[in-house]
Amino acid sequence: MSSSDGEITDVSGASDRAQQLRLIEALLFASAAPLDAATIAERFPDGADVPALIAELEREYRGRGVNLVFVAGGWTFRTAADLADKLGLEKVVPRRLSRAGIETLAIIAYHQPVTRAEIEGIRGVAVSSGTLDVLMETGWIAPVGRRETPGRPVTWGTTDAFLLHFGLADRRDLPGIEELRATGLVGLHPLTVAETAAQTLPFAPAAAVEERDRDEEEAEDDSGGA
Amino acid sequence: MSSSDGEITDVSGASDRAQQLRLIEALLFASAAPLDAATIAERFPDGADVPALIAELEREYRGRGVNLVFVAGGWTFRTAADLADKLGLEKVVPRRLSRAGIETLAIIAYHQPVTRAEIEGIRGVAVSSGTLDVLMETGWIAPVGRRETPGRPVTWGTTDAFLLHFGLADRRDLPGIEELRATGLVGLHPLTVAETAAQTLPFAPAAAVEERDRDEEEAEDDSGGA
Amino acid sequence: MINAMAFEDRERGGAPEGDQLVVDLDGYEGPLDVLLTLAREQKVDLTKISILALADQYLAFIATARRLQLEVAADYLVMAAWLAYLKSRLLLPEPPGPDQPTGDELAAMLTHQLRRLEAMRGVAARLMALPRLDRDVFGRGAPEGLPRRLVPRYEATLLELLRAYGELRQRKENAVLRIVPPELYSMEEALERLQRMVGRVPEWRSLISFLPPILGRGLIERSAIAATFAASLEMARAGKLELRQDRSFGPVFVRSKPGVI
Repeated sequence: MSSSDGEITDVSGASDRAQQLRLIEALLFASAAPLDAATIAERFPDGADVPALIAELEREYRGRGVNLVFVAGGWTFRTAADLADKLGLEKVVPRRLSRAGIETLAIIAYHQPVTRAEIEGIRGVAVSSGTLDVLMETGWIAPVGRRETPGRPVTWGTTDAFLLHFGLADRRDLPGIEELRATGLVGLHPLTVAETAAQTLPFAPAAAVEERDRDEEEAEDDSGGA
Repeated sequence: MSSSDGEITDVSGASDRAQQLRLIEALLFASAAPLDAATIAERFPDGADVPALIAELEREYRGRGVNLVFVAGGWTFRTAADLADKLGLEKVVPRRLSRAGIETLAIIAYHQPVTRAEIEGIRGVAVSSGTLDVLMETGWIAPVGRRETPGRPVTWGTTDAFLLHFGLADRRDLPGIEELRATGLVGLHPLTVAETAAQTLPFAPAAAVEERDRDEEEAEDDSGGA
Repeated sequence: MINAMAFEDRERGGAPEGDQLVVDLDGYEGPLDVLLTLAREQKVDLTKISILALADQYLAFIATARRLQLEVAADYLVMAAWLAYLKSRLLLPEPPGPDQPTGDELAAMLTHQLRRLEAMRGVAARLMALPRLDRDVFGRGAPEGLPRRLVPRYEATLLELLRAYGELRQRKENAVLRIVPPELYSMEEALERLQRMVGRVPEWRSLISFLPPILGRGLIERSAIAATFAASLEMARAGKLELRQDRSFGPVFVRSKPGVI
């Protein structure tokens, strides 16, 4: 079983060598552990130049998806190192964003660039770093700079992936608060009769006007910077 | 294999394809089980022609010590069959099957799904439960359902392990099955033939019938418990 | 009943011959196996086999076995009896009656059985001759395996995003107590507005034209008219405006007091 010279001797020199290469290739492939040249040479009683054959095989596999490498005292096939991260089968698990996550995302989308403290100011509750981590994982937000205020806090903004996912061409495509109101996504305040009138009358509550103006300015600033 | 694309770092059209080939090669080398084209295609979201790439890889490995083969519904690398004697790597000494075991395995493979009574009808002799036990132990056969006839007997079929062991692509890849189909010796109406035979031919003697019934009850218990 | 050695022998060397058959009854896998072995001895295609001759051979085989006082299992005897019956059906004229298969049909069935068993043996041999995994061919000895990575894919729709933002804003608004300003135009506002215009009105102009641009809203408009009229009286009293009304309920005209500019 181990001896193979009976068949190899009667073939021509070239195919003899090719046959020896095939055998080494098969041996190294099938072996559970790396094989050294001596172990391989045991299969070639007629004294083939095993190191030269291995070297040839090593060359042939150079640059392929599988390489012949020398590890732990022997030769073995290994998938090419540069492909390692592509081998893992990715199993996609759909996951929903938490309430805090979607609100934070919305604030970042509307107010970017916005610091964490500002997000907390708008939400009225602290933003856990876990929430930002999850949003980072989605690839929808990213740090976009620093606010030039004491402590130079990081500012957050949305990414192209965000636009892609939500089917927006541009961050300015997000509907304004008044449009949200018009579509019923923001409920009417019980005392908003005057506010509605504020669109046409100069009696608008000063605070509301100021806030809206600021939001719009910020949105414009961002898009300018992008 | 003669080409050694040592420097495949840039992504021009040709080396892009080479890179795809490398990845498929690595995937198939790394995987312990055969991979089908669909599974491989998951790695190529941009829609590479995976079947064509596999075919190219199969050609490259033809005649080498390791071949790319289609087994049990997927692609996998195997040492070349002609090197069997020279490798001397027998890893598992398969349990030597009895003649009854071999015949029963073949009948199950070619007639699946098939009941024990049908196997007996074909062999003209009772199938001892030991025979089925041994075959079950190999992992090559398994109960696959029940025949909707009186008594609802268990039907048997072959497993993926069977396909892997014998290097078969699928259950239709059995040697000679097309000729057998064409001559009516397999397929068409195995049940009818077996039943007719049971009524008119004395192939299932009384004693064997009793034994069979008892065994089948056992088999049913087994499959029910599994 | 199972005799692997006998099987191996026959696989290698073909069917055992003559006497060997008789004494080695245990080497057979049942009566059909014996029949097939005998049939092979006719050395013709199984479809052309003489069932009559086969039946005779089988009966002779059983008779020999019994003469040698070998224990012959019941199923072999049942087959012998059935073959004797088949023989009679083949030799004698067919009795009338459609329910019974004819002798030829029975013979054809037997032939089919033999052919099928032979076919199964043939493919069994071919199956076992295939290169076998881990015996003849080998998979990769040390496959790295393909790790499965769980990749979360977050899902959120634009609607959810907008609704979340809308609710957030609403929540914020609800949290602030806002006093709704009165809807009436106040005297103070009218006074302020008129005072800004004083000195720029050399000609008589309708008081109405000094109203702020109010649309609809009758109550607010009327309050504006009243407030503006009251403011004009106040300013006339302070000597900054002149008022004129040509007739009762007629329009009120106003102009800056000359010299005030």
